Amino acid sequence: MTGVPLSAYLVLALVLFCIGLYGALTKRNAVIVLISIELMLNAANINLVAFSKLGVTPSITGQVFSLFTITIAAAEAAVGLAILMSLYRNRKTVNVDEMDIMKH
Amino acid sequence: MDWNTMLSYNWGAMMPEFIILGTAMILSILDLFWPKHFNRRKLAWLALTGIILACLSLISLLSFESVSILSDTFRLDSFAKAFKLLLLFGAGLIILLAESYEPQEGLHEHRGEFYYLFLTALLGAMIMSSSGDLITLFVGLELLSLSSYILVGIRKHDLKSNEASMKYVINGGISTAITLFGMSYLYGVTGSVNLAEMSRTMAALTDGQLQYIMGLAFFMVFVGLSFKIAAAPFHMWAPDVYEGAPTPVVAFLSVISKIAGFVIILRIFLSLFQTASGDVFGALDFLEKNNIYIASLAGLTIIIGNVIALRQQNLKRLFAYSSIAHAGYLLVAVATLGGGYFLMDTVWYYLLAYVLMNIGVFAVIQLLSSQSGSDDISILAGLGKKSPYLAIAFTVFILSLAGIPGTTGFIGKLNIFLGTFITEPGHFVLAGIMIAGTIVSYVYYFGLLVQVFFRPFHSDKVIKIRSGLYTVLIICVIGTIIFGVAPNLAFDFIHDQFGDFTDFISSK
Amino acid sequence: MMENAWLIPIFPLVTFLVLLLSGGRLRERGAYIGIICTLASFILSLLVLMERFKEPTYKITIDWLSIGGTQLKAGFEINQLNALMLVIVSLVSLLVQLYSKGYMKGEERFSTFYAYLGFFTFAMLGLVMAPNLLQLYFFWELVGVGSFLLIGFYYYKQEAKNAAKKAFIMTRIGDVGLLVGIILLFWGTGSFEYGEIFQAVQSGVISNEGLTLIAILIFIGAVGKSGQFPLHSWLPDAMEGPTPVSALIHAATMVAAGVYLVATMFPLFLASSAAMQVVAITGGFTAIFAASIALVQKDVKRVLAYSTVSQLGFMMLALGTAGYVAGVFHLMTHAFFKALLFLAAGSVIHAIHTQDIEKMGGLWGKLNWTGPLFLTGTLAISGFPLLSGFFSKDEILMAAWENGNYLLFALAVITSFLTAFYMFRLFFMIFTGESRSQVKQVKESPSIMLLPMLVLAFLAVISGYVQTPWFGTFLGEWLMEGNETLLGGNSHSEGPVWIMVMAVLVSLAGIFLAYMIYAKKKLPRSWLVQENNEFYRVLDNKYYIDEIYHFTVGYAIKGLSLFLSYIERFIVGGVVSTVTISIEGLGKIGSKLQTGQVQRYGMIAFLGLAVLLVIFAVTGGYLR
Amino acid sequence: MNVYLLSLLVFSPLLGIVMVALMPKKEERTIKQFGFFGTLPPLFLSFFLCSQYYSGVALSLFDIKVNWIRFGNLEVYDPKLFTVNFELGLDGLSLIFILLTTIISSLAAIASIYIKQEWKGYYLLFLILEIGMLGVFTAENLILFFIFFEMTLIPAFFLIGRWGFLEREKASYSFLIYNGIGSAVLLVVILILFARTGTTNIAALTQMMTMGGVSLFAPISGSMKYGLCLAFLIAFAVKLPVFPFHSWMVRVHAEAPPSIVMIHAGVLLKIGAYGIIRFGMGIFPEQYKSLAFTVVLFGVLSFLYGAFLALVQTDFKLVLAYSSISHMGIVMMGLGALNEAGIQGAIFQVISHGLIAALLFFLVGVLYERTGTTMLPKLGGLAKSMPVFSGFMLACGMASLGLPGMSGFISEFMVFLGLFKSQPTLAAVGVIGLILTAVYILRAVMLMTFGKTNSLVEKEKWDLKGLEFVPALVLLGLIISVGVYPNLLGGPLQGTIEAMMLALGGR
Amino acid sequence: MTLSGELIAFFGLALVAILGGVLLITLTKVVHMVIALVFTFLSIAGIYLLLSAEFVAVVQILIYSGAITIVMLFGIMLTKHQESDEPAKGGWGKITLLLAIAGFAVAVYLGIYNLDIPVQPATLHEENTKQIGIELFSKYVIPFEVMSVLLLVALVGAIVLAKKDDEEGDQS
Repeated sequence: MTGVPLSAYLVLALVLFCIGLYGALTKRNAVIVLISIELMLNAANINLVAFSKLGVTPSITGQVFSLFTITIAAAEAAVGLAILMSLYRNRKTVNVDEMDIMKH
Repeated sequence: MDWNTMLSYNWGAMMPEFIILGTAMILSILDLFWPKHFNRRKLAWLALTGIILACLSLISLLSFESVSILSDTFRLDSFAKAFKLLLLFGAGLIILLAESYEPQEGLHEHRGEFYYLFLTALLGAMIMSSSGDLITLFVGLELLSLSSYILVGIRKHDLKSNEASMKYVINGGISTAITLFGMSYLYGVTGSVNLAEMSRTMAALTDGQLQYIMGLAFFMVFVGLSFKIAAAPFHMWAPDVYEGAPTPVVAFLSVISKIAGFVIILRIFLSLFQTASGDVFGALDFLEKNNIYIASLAGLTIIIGNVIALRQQNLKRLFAYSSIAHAGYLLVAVATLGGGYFLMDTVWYYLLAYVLMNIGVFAVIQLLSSQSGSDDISILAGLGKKSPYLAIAFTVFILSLAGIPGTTGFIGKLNIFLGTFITEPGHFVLAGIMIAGTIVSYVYYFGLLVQVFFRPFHSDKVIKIRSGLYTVLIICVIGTIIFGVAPNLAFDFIHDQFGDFTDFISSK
Repeated sequence: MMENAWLIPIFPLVTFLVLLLSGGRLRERGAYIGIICTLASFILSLLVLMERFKEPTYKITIDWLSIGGTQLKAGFEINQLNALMLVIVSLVSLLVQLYSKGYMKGEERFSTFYAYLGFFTFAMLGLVMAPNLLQLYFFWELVGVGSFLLIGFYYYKQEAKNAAKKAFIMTRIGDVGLLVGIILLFWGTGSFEYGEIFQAVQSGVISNEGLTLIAILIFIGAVGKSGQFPLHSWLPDAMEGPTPVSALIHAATMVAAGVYLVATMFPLFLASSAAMQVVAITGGFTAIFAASIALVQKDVKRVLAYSTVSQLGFMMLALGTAGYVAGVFHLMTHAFFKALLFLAAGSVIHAIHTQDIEKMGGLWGKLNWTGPLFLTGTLAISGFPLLSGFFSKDEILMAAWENGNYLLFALAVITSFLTAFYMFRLFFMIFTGESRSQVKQVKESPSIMLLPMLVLAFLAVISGYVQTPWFGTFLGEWLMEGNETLLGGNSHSEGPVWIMVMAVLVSLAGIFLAYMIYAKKKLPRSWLVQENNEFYRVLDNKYYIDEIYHFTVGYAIKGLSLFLSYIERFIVGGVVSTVTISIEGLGKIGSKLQTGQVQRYGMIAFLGLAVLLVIFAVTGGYLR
Repeated sequence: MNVYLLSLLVFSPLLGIVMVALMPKKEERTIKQFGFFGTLPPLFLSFFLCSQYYSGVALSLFDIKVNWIRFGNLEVYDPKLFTVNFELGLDGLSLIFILLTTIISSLAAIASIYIKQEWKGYYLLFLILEIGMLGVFTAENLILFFIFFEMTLIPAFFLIGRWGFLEREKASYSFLIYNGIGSAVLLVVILILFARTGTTNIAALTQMMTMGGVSLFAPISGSMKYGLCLAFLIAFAVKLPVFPFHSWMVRVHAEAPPSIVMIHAGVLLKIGAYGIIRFGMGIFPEQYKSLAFTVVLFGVLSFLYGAFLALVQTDFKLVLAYSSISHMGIVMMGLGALNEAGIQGAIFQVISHGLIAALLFFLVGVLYERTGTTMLPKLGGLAKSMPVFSGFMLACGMASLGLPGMSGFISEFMVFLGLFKSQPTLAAVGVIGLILTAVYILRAVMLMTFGKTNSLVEKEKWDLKGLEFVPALVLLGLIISVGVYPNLLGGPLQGTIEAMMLALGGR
Repeated sequence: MTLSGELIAFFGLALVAILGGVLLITLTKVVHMVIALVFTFLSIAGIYLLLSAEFVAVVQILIYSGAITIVMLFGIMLTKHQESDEPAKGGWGKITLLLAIAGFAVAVYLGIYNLDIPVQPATLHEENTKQIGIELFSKYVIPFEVMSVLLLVALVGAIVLAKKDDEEGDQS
């Protein structure tokens, strides 16, 4: 059975990770930043699932791990958004680069 | 898996966690149902009771052989016991701090939430310290992180608090992602998430490529986790978050969260990388071969923490940098692995010292800043005249942080140095950086003392100390001095109870 | 008696302590304590001297300082030379203290003055009695301090202050040389004790060059103390002190210590002909050099001071030409007549309150006692026949002649001419001609001042007879007794008779010339040189020695100090501030990076990761 | 009893601490009295020890050793490994330093009458400082030594920074940082030794470093020994201080309250010399020997450098500060001479300078109290208004420039005696300093006491009085007694020096 | 490498996923960005299917493409976003970031581009959900329970932070 090689999935994950990272570090809108972080977590999930099937000793554990990850990511997104809400209520902005009253 | 197998596990070993969890639940329910006018401050005592009970149950567990539940997802080994003790001790002190926390604006309407979020965070940290399973560790880490994100932002009408938590969550998310990415590779290389199994696989690894990936994973996990301990390169959030967060939360972040960070780093690294083969011949250990990286990061952390602290005018920021520096000192121990003889007791002792002195300092800061409504270092001015005992307590903490003999901080540093020098070749450069950093730290630490003793005070408001804070101060002062003068109280305890932490990895 | 000789210096020390602790409450009564104590010392010294005529050298020591296995000793020794010196010192000191009772009358810090005198006497006696070089050095410096205190007695006078400082520092330079010499000698011979040193030197454990070096270093000490060229210039300045002090310290005792030192260490010098040469040349040069300056000075005490320098040069010359006895002999006679001269000069000053000889004159009749006394001293120093100076100077000329160094001999002869000339210039300027003084009522000094002068005058006249070509060379024989080989010299130098004749003629010529110019005024004062002449100016300014020092050594030290303080500020301080600035700069950069931009934070963290990974990839060596 | 005597001595100032601490803040007189009384127990105990020594009791009887800290869990190898004991001990050398400490502390406590505020804090810190100093000189292992060493640092920091003159904070910082660096270097050396040998006991280390012992861990290589020795020297050179590490000390001398400078110049600086003798020379004799030239070189440099700079200062305190540098140069020269004379001279110089500097700074305190200045151009003619003071000043100046009959001479003489044997060239350069010393001391002292009376200092009845005579007379008396009969001090030292010479391999 | 259907599917999905990511970066309107990312999430779900992780794929679709995206959109709406997200002009910063990402990517790529472990037969796709369930409730009970606490925390936290306080409501 010639499937897609492991490396292909890994490279895909890597690319998505990098994109997510770039997004998280450059986008001004905090929502996008949060969602970019989700993308990074997703990239990790791809790794986990790929290793789960094509790794050294295939096992279901990777998939279980990824389920945990997805849940955590969701929770994190929720908390992140909640924080953003309270911030927005006080500051009326969602731009991360305007959050700099504390520095140096 | 049937119910009987379930019952066959020694759940008693998880008693402390259950107690904390239960307390958190009770608190949340009480908070929900108690009338609004009810002073939520009283919940603190309940939380404290929970922590004390957990502590007591943990102490009763000390004599147990190491217990493993559900293929290591929970392990009560000596490592876990030792560090959970620290965590619970620190948490108890911080709860007392929080009880006395009276900011000029903010917390009152969410005091209840504060306590149980605090307990869940603590639970996360405890899970992190007693699991031998990557998934559980990760979940514990996230439980801690999520709880602390919320804690940081809990003064939600405070601009700084909002901003701090936003920064914290963004940086935390990125760090989580990086950590997870690294963990996914670790899983890939070993095909398991059980640390013991992984360790065996990794030790037997001879393929260069897999070793390389292992290395990549190592760095990702390390950098990701360095977020938790606020070490370079992932330290920059700390000053801003510390500045914005409520003081007890800062104490929490700088103490509990940091301990938890070290716990997980040690867990993972000692389980996995210390025995992992460092080259294709399996002749070298991975950490042995690559400790230069951790060492450089440790050095960098020390330098950054101390040098930038020099310029700080805000107390919380200053202590943020100071805590960065201390993370650096501890990383030195990690990087050198305590020279092979001094790792665990060094880290444990130093963290104990750090708990005492840092919580003490934050107690003083909390007291002063909530009275003056400012965090500027000038609020310390004239403390020596106004309240000499408070000033002396503060001095003790500062001296300990600076590593002056007679305090725990000194013995802690001494232990770290022993580890750096005992091997051949010794880590002289690292030790040099550490010592230079210590000297630079004198400048800002003693700058604070200059404020305390040499400067006149501007307001002669009488300083009122709540009993909780009072207790914290007394415990911290006494601890700092006692463990500094007679460190063997701690050393003997840890050696008698935990020996050399030999049951660290071996699974049943 | 000799075993109790240690009491001799103790008496003056008691004076010092008592007067110091009494804190000025004794006022002029302090003088009695001083005088009584010194008298006790003097009597004891005399007794010791008497006893020493009969008995051999007495020496006793105790352990003073242990250095490892080496024990350094302290104690005292009574040999011929220091028995003699004890008497001279205690006598002169006694006389000066008597004199001061009158001279210092009315002085506010009268008892302090006596305390200082006591201290000085103690130190000088201690120096003389020292059984070893270390102890000698010990008192040597104390003597310097005594001198310093006395010169600076009028502390509020700027000149006194400077003179005291200068005296201390210039002698200190010599002292350091001496110290180094002593130390080297110790390492060469393993001892500080005279006897052991001389034995070791004789047995030749030290190389010739080493000996020369050591001898010269020791001689430097003597040069400093005895005001020899080039360390002479403090001595004339020291005349800022009270006049009795000049008589005691800067004529009779301390300055003679240098000569005493060379005499004591004579065997060492003898072992190195080069060192002897240096001593002789320095002495000879100093003699004529100082005499020439004395020719034109207008301050009576300065003339006497330069005369002292010149006479000390004479003594050095004598020692340098192996005239051990001659040197010591002249030391003794000079002590008497120079002390006399100073006291007499003091008496004059006391009478008319000036030291400028241009403002004196015509005092012969008015100061009935002082005049003749001064004349006695002047004659003695000029080498007028049958006075003490005549005999001792004659010995020196003989020694120089015998040594065969004719140039030095010539220098000595010329010097004795000059001596006679300037001394009589002084005498005539003060006592003859008409009065140029503002003080109309000139009063003779009280008898308490005259008595010491009389004693000294008596001694100045007769003390030469202990060593004459005609009545025997008692002094020389006694000094040499038991030490002939060591001292290597004769008890008496033989020379052609014409030397003595010539010496007499030369000094008479000097007197005559002075008479013609200053008394009879037959010759104009510009007969020799014009006042505005270059040569005259050079002499008047003492060969510009002070200026040269000021512009060379003084400026060099000051310059170096300033240079070093720049180093202190800019280099030592600079390094420190560079470090602090760079650390602070680092902190500044670090905190600049902390922009408050959360994405920046994440970016830096990630950058750190990337760098680590890249380095790992490049150096890890895992991938081939 | 004997066993506890030393601990009793070291911690006896605690009595005073408790007494002072119990006093209400405002009780100026009582606090001052109690503060002074607090220094008496150690004084008497040290006298007692001294009398015991002179009556022939072996000093080793007083040693005490109690297990204290055990690092690591290495019992499997050897239970004694990485154990730090609380061990105090005495030998002739430390006995002398102890005496110096107790005497000067008591006198400085008297001199503290000029402290104007916050007496309570002052005396508390003062007494803690004394504990630290006493501990330093009795500690038998390096860690203990270091702990006491740092224990002197912190109180001194506060004493300087709180009660000093105008620029006090800067001075205290400077003090802290330089000494911090010095002690950091020291700590590194101590810990390297500790980590590599598992012990910090001085005797055991000496044994191991000279004879070579079996090390369980990584051994200490030859070149590392050089490094460690050098680091010891540097650490203590900062404390001493030696050019170019001196600038902190100048500030401290200028800015600290005079009574603290008495302690500082009198005892604290001496820890540097003590350390070099004990550790640099004691533990690494071989290496020290080959570094001796450098030691002497820096000694000569400091000697001359300090002297030249003292020449141009206008503040008397600065003159004294540079003079201290210069005098500490002599110590280094002696220590580098590597023979009995030199080392003994160095120790003498340490003691002697301790006494002289203490006296000088006591006088500075008196002067400042009366005139409010120590600037030389503003002073002059003090001999008129304060003749006794001037007398002491002059005597002290003379002592400082090494006048025979005073302690300074003995030490300088022995140092040069030793140095001319081993390093004649450097010694010859060094003697220039003797002249310069005379020049700057006389310049400064005479500018103050001689000359025309300055309007600032005209007031009569300003002279020393009452209690002020005690420190002045005691110190001058000691200076002179040592100067007149040096064997007083030389006796106890012989044993230590002999042992040292043996280790250095003969002379 | 033969071109199998699986491969084509992979390439297609990968392309969409990456495209979504790229669009996330390049688009200017915030809502568009989120929508673009939905495609990515969906295609990742597809990838999971290819990896015989059906359950995970479903969860992915439900949570990411569904829940999270919608929550995010709500977030955007609630915060009255500026329509467009103009990236700040941070020239050097961005270049450094790109360099760092490039370095990171290359370093990791070197490790994985040819990492092909011999495939061992695994039966993950058979009763995938059951396998997961068994695993979850036998081995991973504890993390699962901790997870529940975590979700509770998130819930409480979200309420605490996002809730409009009464008094504030009155003010506004």
